[in-house]
Order: sequence, then structure tokens, then C-alpha cells
Amino acid sequence: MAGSGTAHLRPDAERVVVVDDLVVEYPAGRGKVHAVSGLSLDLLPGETLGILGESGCGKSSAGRAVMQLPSPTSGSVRLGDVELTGLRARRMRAARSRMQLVLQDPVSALNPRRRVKDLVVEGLEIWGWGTRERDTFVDELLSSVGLDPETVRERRPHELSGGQCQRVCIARSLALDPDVLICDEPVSSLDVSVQAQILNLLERARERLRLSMIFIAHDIAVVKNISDRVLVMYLGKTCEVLPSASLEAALHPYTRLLLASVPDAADAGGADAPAVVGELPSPLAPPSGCRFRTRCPLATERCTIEEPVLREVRPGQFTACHHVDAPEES
Amino acid sequence: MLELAAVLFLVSIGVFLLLSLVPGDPAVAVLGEGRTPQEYAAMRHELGLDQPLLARYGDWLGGVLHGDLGTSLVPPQTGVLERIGSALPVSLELAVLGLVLALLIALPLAMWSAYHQGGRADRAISAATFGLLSMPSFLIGIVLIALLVDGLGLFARNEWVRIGDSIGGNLHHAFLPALTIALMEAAMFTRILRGDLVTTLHEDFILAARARGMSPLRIMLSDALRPSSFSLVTVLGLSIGRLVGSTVIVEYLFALPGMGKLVIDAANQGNYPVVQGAVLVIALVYVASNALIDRSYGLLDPRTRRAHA
Amino acid sequence: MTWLTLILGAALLAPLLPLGNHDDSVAGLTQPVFAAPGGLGAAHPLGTNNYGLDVLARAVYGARTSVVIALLAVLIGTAVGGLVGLVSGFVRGTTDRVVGILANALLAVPPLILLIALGTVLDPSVRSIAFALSLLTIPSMVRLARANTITVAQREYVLAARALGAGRVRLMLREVLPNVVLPVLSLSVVMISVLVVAEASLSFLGIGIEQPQPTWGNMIAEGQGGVMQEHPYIVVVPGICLFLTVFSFNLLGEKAQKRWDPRSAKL
Amino acid sequence: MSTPLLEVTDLRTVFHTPRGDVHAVDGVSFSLAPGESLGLVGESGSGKSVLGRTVMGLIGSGATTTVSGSVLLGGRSVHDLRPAERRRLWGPEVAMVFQDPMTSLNPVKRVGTHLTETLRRHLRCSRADAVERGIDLLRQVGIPEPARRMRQYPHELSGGMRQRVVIATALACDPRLLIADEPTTALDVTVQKQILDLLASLVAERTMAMVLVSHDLGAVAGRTDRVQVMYAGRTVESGPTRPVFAAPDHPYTDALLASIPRLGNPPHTLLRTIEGNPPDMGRPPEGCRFAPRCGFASARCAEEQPVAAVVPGGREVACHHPILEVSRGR
Repeated sequence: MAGSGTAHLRPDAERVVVVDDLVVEYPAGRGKVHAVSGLSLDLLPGETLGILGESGCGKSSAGRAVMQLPSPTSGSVRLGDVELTGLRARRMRAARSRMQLVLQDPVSALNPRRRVKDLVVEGLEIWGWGTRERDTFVDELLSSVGLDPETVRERRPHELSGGQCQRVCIARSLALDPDVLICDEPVSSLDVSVQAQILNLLERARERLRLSMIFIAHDIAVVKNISDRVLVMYLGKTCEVLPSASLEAALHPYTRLLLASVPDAADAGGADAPAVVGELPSPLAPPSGCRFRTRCPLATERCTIEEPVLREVRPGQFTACHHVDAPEES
Repeated sequence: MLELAAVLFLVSIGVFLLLSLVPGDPAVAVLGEGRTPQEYAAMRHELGLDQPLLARYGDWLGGVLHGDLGTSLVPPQTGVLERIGSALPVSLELAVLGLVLALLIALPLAMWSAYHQGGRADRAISAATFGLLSMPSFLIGIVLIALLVDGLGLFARNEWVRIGDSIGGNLHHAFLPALTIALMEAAMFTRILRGDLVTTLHEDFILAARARGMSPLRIMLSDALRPSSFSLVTVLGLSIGRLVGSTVIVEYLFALPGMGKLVIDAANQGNYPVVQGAVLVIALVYVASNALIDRSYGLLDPRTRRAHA
Repeated sequence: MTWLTLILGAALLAPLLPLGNHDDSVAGLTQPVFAAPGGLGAAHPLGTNNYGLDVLARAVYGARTSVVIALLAVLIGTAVGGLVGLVSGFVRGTTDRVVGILANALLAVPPLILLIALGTVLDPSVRSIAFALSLLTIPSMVRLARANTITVAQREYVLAARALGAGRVRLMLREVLPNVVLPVLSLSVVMISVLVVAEASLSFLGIGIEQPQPTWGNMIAEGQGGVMQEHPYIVVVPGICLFLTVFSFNLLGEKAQKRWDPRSAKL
Repeated sequence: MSTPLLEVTDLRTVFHTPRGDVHAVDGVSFSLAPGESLGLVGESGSGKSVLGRTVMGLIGSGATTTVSGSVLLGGRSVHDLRPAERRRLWGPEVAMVFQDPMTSLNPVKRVGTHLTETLRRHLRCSRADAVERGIDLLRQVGIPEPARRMRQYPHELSGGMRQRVVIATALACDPRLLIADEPTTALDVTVQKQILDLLASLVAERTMAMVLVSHDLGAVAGRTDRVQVMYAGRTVESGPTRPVFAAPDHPYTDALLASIPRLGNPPHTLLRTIEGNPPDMGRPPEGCRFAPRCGFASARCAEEQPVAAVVPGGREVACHHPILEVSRGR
């Protein structure tokens, strides 16, 4: 598994973002970290794509490479009909403002020396779109993300809770009226009760503004809840792409492993999944062939030599594994 | 390594240029006043001063690379290397002795202070070290002399005794200047080590060690000290290099024949080869001790070892 | 704090105060030599030195020289060093390496030796001493500004600003600079005290400002050679001034660092 | 019913800070029988970690802290012992596993040293003996090549392996009680399950009692006998794990469970949220601390602090308006 391939792309549809064969590598000591190796994806208008994977699987690097922060080692990223890779700095910055990034740690994503009212319109200030009455706009923005303008307007980030900071970050991103919102683990540093608030906020914003969204997270339940389509990554490669409604019918051994690892509070008995072995190998020297083979219960000789390619195993479900067959529907 | 060489090279250029700008005629320094212009011109020629600057620098650097730092202009006209050779041990001894004393004072104080963080002992130590840091070294020296020599008559002021002649006499004489250095450095070491120890003592692994039932003393010595000593070691390394040159004041105060005194005297006499050579040697000691410190991080922290291996 | 106000005020107002003779050694000949401190109301409250010059007046004028030199040097050092550090930390690459080597070369020469060498070249005026001292502050300023810039530039809010489309100049001035400026300023407060000491050391060695213009350093030097045993006030007065000034600047610097250094800010 | 191993009565931990007193633990009681496992759940700031540390005696009264109430461990009052006596408990009687295995192992000490120094401190055995026991312990927690691992440094191991070392160290002197403070929070999803399973099997093998502190309701669900839900320093609900999670009696537990995204939900489900933020522990609300965020709150809740009341099924609830079977309409 953990292969490449483009079978899951939808060239016929109208697409907002198309990423083709994205590679991100960066030097580490004398070696090279293979963060993302040949990732392809596309995003329809109003669609939410969930990217799921453990830490170190390259999902954050992928998200940032799409934003060109920094530009990927190779591969192409198209936003609408603009090819982003290789764009001149000025036009790149303009294109970037059509995509927005929401980061994991909302407190450190806000400049500690500035006030909320300046932070939310930071993007507008950069682009000089100050056509509207600034103060009322700030208040509108803050209210739209469920913050009380009166109480937070004059505060600095450290005077707010994590959840409030994340709301400010989201408001700041939405102020630029982007086409695409890339959320990199936006809720994983938040408490459970606050996490639900932010997830609902994102869901409502997406509906209201017809946003397309790339939602990156390690929590399978969170990803399923918010996405239309889920892409599972392992060590820089794509394992499986499938509609999130049929996530529980995933076939790839790694996706199955993730599913089995979910502890569910309501289902207090579910501790009987197959035993998992080992941990993520180093992205400095990823295994040959299928990158998951070192931990895979199905691995054979073939997995060492030949890298599996994504293929459609069910309508809309693409899996990169030598040992998964399209099951007869029963 | 390449950067270290670059640093030394820059220092050599800087020193050379600086001293070429020194007002006053070296020929006068050598021959003294009242000779004929011809004599001075001949001397300038002999010294190579009529050559262009770049050629002189090339000559000098070539000599340096062969271990020849030139000759002192002022009598006794011995080799510069020889002069440095007799001054460097004095400064090194003073620096090392001072640092050892400083560590002996600083280590227990810092540990005591950090263990009782916020307590009365901690605040007292903090105030004392803060006060010491605000005293210039010559003030400390003067106060020490006033207290120990003139007040209590503990140490006599007398001629420097070479360590080869009499170890006891040497140490007896070196103690006071070393203590002057040590007090300043100890104050700084204590503050740095205490700060890092306090941070380390809040680490999870210290809590974990307590939860395993280890005694406070054992935790301090075996768990906290080593991870806390990086800044101290860095500063220690800088100090060795710095002190070889910065004992100037102390050497002057106690009339010791070290590097500082050598440089001051030479500078006052316009004896530029000696100044050049001495500054270069001091920079070398500084660079070398820094390089040594860089290497020693591996001993302290296994995490940095792989990077060097 | 009180001391700082006092010393700065006295230094500023020195020409207006009814003080004794501080530098005219010819006129000093008419005054008693080594007069003991006479206390308030006496002609020489803190005594006179070997030229019959008034020690109190000299201490006050010494403050003027010392503080002016230190402030001037720190100003130059902070501006130059901070700017170079900010740019080299933000741009990285070759510029950064060259700056690093230059700063290290300056650090490799012990400060006092550097000053002594410079002292032999430059004439001992307030301006040139201040310039020489500012050379001392530059490398450490560069280092601090650079280190802070590098950490700040990696913060997520800088990434977030880039994601909003901010350009390099804006990033450097609006996102990085405000977060670097405070630690740099707090270092410069500490630097003032370091430089007061350095200036005093120079004058103590007789390389700095020359007699009869007073500085605390050369006043202490007057106590050399047995004078101090008989007339301790010659050393004690400038010594205490020096100590209190350095102590206050250190205290101020420490407070500034506690308050402005983002790492300790949370505690 | 056997005599309890651990008995905590009306425990309070107050931190004196410059901004006023923080009542981190505010009157918590519970008891634990030998071999029993208790889950302590709550969001950040609920006081669960402080509670764990106070129970162990790692937090005691001092210049900045006041502890009142009693903790009886095997009949001895932990907080009344002399420091040296208390240290003798830590290891053979009670041991702790910490959240982040990266920071809870000393980075400059070899793995083996962590184990042998503990063994030698408490069991007074020879060095060779300690090494042998250490290797055996590493084997028991499922570390391959234990003899080689003994000589390695913590940073040379993966996160999961490190946490196994921490567990081995905690088990070194065969404690009767293990306090695990968020043992899986810093680990990857697939590794979390391995560690939780390991803890569960060790507890069963050794009939050791365990307190599992976690914000992850799922982690606690399948692996503890009883659960205690904390909010703002107080216990809101306690009882047998399965029934509590299946049908919570306290509105907070209920709302918390509902705000977790479930795998079973269809995509784009809006979650039920708990509005607002947890209270500032420097100035907690009067009466019931959950009242300002509670959907069932009445005037009484704002004034009167609810007392824990026993409800059917061996459960206790501290609420004026519990969601009992009746009101559920079953």
C-alpha cells in the first residue's frame, strides 16, 4: 500500500484545486526527509477533503506545500486555472490570499504584541482592501465566529483562551473571502468541549460561504465527521481515498488499523481489535516498495519489490494495496 | 574549523591594520630620540617599514605561519614569541586558578540556591552575586587588598614567584589575584547555573525521579546538574579565552608579569610587533577554547553526539 | 532607582551646581591638598585630592563623563548591532555567515585589549572612547538580535502572516521587529552598566580620558600607591558612585529582561 | 468488600499564586480496592492531574501550596509521613507513569540507569542483580532486545518504546498502586492502543490497582472498572465505567460525551456543544461550577453547591437536576 497514483482524480469535474504528484523533501543532517512522496488530490467547489494520518506522515507538509509555504520540491499545484508552482513572488502572494491556512496552535499563530481588532483585519490591511468601515467590519467578523466584539476587541492573544484564539484565527482567514480553507489540525490542541464548538463553526462557515476545505487531522472520527472525502496518508504516500460515509468499509490494512485503534467511549467493550505491531519507520529512509509493509499483517515478498498504485476497488473508493480485492458486495 | 580559521585571519588583518595606523614612528621607539634623519630612515628600512602595507602584512603573516612573530622593537630585543612565552603562563595560571576557585564557590551556592528556590538563602545569594557583578574587578581587587593585606596582613605584596621556583610561594602570591578574578566569575557562574537548575528542576524527569523515591541530594547531583550545565560550560569556555586577556586589570593592580601587562606596556611604547603577536595569541586561545567547548557538548549530552560522529 | 535619578540629574545639572573646583589644577594649588571630608557645609564636603581639587565636584563631573560615554556607545551599538542582527537573522544564508564570522572576530579579541589597542590609535576624547566602546557592544547585540530573529521568524504567527499574503518587508517590520526589539532593549540597559565599568577600567589604567578631566576610573587610580591607606575617601567616593550606578543599571536591566523577555514573561 | 488500598477523603489542593488562591482540587473523595482500576477523566483545568500528584504525595503543603483532607495508602496517611519515609513508599507502594515519555526520562541517562538506580535504591541489590532484573522488566513490557536497549539513551528510542521504558521503571519495585497520568496523550493513535492494552494486561497480571488519569474518555472506557468525572476541581459523577458512559446522570458528563465526534455519525453532523469555556480557577463560580454552561441549570444551581448523592446502580452524582432514568423516559 502506501502508494502513488492518480486514479482517484476527477478530471471531468469542475475543480478548485488540483495537486499532481506533489513531492516535499528537505535536508536533515546528511540525509533527506521524504515528507511527501507523490501526493495527488483534487477538490471540488464546496467539498471538504479530509487528510488523515499519524504524526510524521507528511500531512502537514502536504498542506503547507499546497499553500506554497514553502514551495514543494516538485509536482504541480493548480488553484482554479493558475499554476502556483514557479509563480513570481508578487502574484504568488496574491494567489495565496485566495487560500487560507488555519493552524494547530491558535495561541502561537497570533502575534502576541497585537490586539484582536488588528489581528482579524491583518489580511485586509496587507491587501489594502479597507473599503468598508473598519470598526463595524471588525465587529461583524468577530460576531460571525461567535465572539463578543465588546469583550475581545481590545484584548491581546494571551488574554484569550485557546478556543477563542482559534476563533480569531478563523475570522482572520475568512476576512479575505478565500476559495479554499486549509485547516491543519485545527482542533487537536483544544479540549473536547471546545473542539466541538470549533468543528461546528467550521461546518457552518463552509456552508454559508460555499468554501472548499482541506481538513488535516489525526483523529479519524473528527475527520469523518467533517469531510466528504477522506485521503489516508502513511509516510508521505497515499494509502486510500474514499467517501467518508463509507470510511468504516475501508479496505486498506492501514486504514483498518486506524479504525481499530479508535477507542469509543460509548462502546466500552471495543478493545478486541487485532494486535498492532511496531511504529512508524523513519522518513529519512522509508522502506522500499510499499511503505507500510513493515507493519502490515498482509505483507508478502511482492510488497518489498513493487510499490502498489491506487486503483478503484469500489465505486469512489481507491486503495493502494496488492492484497486487497474488490469484495463481492454482500 | 574553516570558520575558526576565518576568524583568526580577520583578527590578524584587523590587528595589523590598526597598528599600522598608530601615530608615532617605530624607528624612534627603537633608537630613542635625538638621532639623525638618516639613521631613522635606515632603521625604517631595516624594519621593512618602507615597504607597501600589503607586502608587510604578507611578510608578517608568512612569519607567523612559520612560528615567527618578529622581534621586539624595544630593548631587550628578544623574539616576540619569547616574550609571550614568559607572559602567557602567568596569565593562564591566573585564569585557570581563578576559574577553579570560581567553580568551587559557584557550584555549591547555585545548587543550594536552586534547591531552596524563593527561600531566604536563595534571595541572600542572589543579592550577593548581584552586588558582586556590579563591582568592577579593580574595585574588588582594591577592596581585597585593603581587607586582607592591609587590614589583616594575610598576604604580603611581593615579587611574582615563578611556579618552577617555588610552588608554595607561587600559589601564595597567585591566590589574591586569582581570588579577585574568582569572585567576579563565581557571581556570574552562580547566577547562570542557578537559573538553569531551576528550569531543570521543573522538568518532568525530575518529578519522575522523585516519584521513584530518589533523595533530593541524589536528584540534584545525578539528575539535575548535568542537563543544567550547558550554559555554564559555554560561559566557562568563553571565560578561559576572555580571561587570558582580561586579567589586564588584575595583573596591573597586582603588578604581575602576564599578557595584560605585556600588551599595555608594549602599547604605551609603540612596540607594535609585541602587541600584534600577543593579540593574535590571545585570539588563538579564545578560538581554541571555544572549539574545545563545542566538542565537550557531546560528553554532556548524548543527544548531540550523533551529529558529531 | 532613586540613585539613577540622582546621578543623571547631577550629571545634567553639574555646571549649574555650586560645586568646588573639579579640573583646574592651577587654581587647585591655592586649596588644601588631601583635605579630609568635612561633611555638609564645609568648603570641601568630600575632601580634596592631591592637587587640591574638590572630590565631590569631581565625582559629579565624573558621572557626566562616564554616563555620557556609556549612553552614547550603547546607542550606537544597539542601533547598528540590532539592525545587522535582525537582517542577518531574517535573510540567513551567506550574509548571515559573513556577519557571524565578523562578530566572532570582534569577540575573539578580548574587550580590554581591543580598547587598549584602539586607545593607542585614537585620541582620548569622549567621542572616540564612546566609539571604541560601541565596538564592544556590537557583536553581542548582533548575536542577541540574530538569535531572537531566528526564533521569532519560525513562530507560527509569522507563517500565518505569510499565508495571509504578507511580503518580506512587512514580515520583518510588523511581525518580527516588535518581538525582537524588547529583548534587545533590555540587553542594552545591561550593556550600559558593562560600559560604565569598561570606561572606568580604561581610565583606571590611564588609557581613557586623561587627567585632569575627572572620570570615576581615573579618580580611583589616584588612590594607587599608598595614597589609599592614608586617604581612603579618594577611592571610596568614586568607588561607591561606580558601584551604585552599575548596580542600578543592572537592576533595571534585570527587571527589563524579566518583563520583556517573552520566555520569562509567562512565569 | 475488602479493605481499601487507597482512601481519599475530602482532599483539597490550593495553590497560592500572586493573583490569588487557586483551588485546583476542591474536596474530592474516593477509595480504591486492591487490584481495582479507576479512571479519572476531565478537561484541562479540571484538577485531575493535580489530584493524581497530591494522592501520591508529590504535591504537599509548602510555601505556595496547602493540602488538606486525607490520603490513606495501605492505612498510612501519605501527607503525615516524614519526607524520607514517604520516599520509601514511592516505588514499592505507589508508582507513577507520566504523560510525555520524552520529558519524563532524563535525556542524559541511559535507559538501564533509570531502572537500576530505582531497583538499587529500594531493593538494595547488587549492580549485576539490578541489571538482570532491569532486562527482565524491559522484556515484560514488550521491548525487543532488552539487553541492548539498557545501554541506549532515551532519544534513541521511539515514543512508544520510551513509554514502555517509563512503565517498566514504574513497575520495577512491584508497586501495589500505579498512577498513570495521561500515559497516551503524547503518542500516536496506533501506539496509544498498544500502551493502553499493555497497562491493562499488566494490571490484571499483577493484581495491581491503577488510577488512569486522562482527558480521553475513550481511553478510559474499555479499561477501567470505575470512573470519576471531574469538572473545575470537583467530582461531578462517579460509578462503574460502563453504565456511566452508557447513560450519564450528570448533565456535564452527558454533554461531554455528546460533543465527541463519533465514527458512526454521518458526515457533516453538527455536534452538540457545551457553550462557553471552563471557569477561571482563580475565581470559580458560586454554587455548582458547571451551572453557567449547563442546559438544566436553575436559580438554585447558582447559589447552592450540589452534594454528591447516591443514585441507583452504585453511582454518585453531584447535581440538583440529575438526568435519571425517569427523566430519560425509559
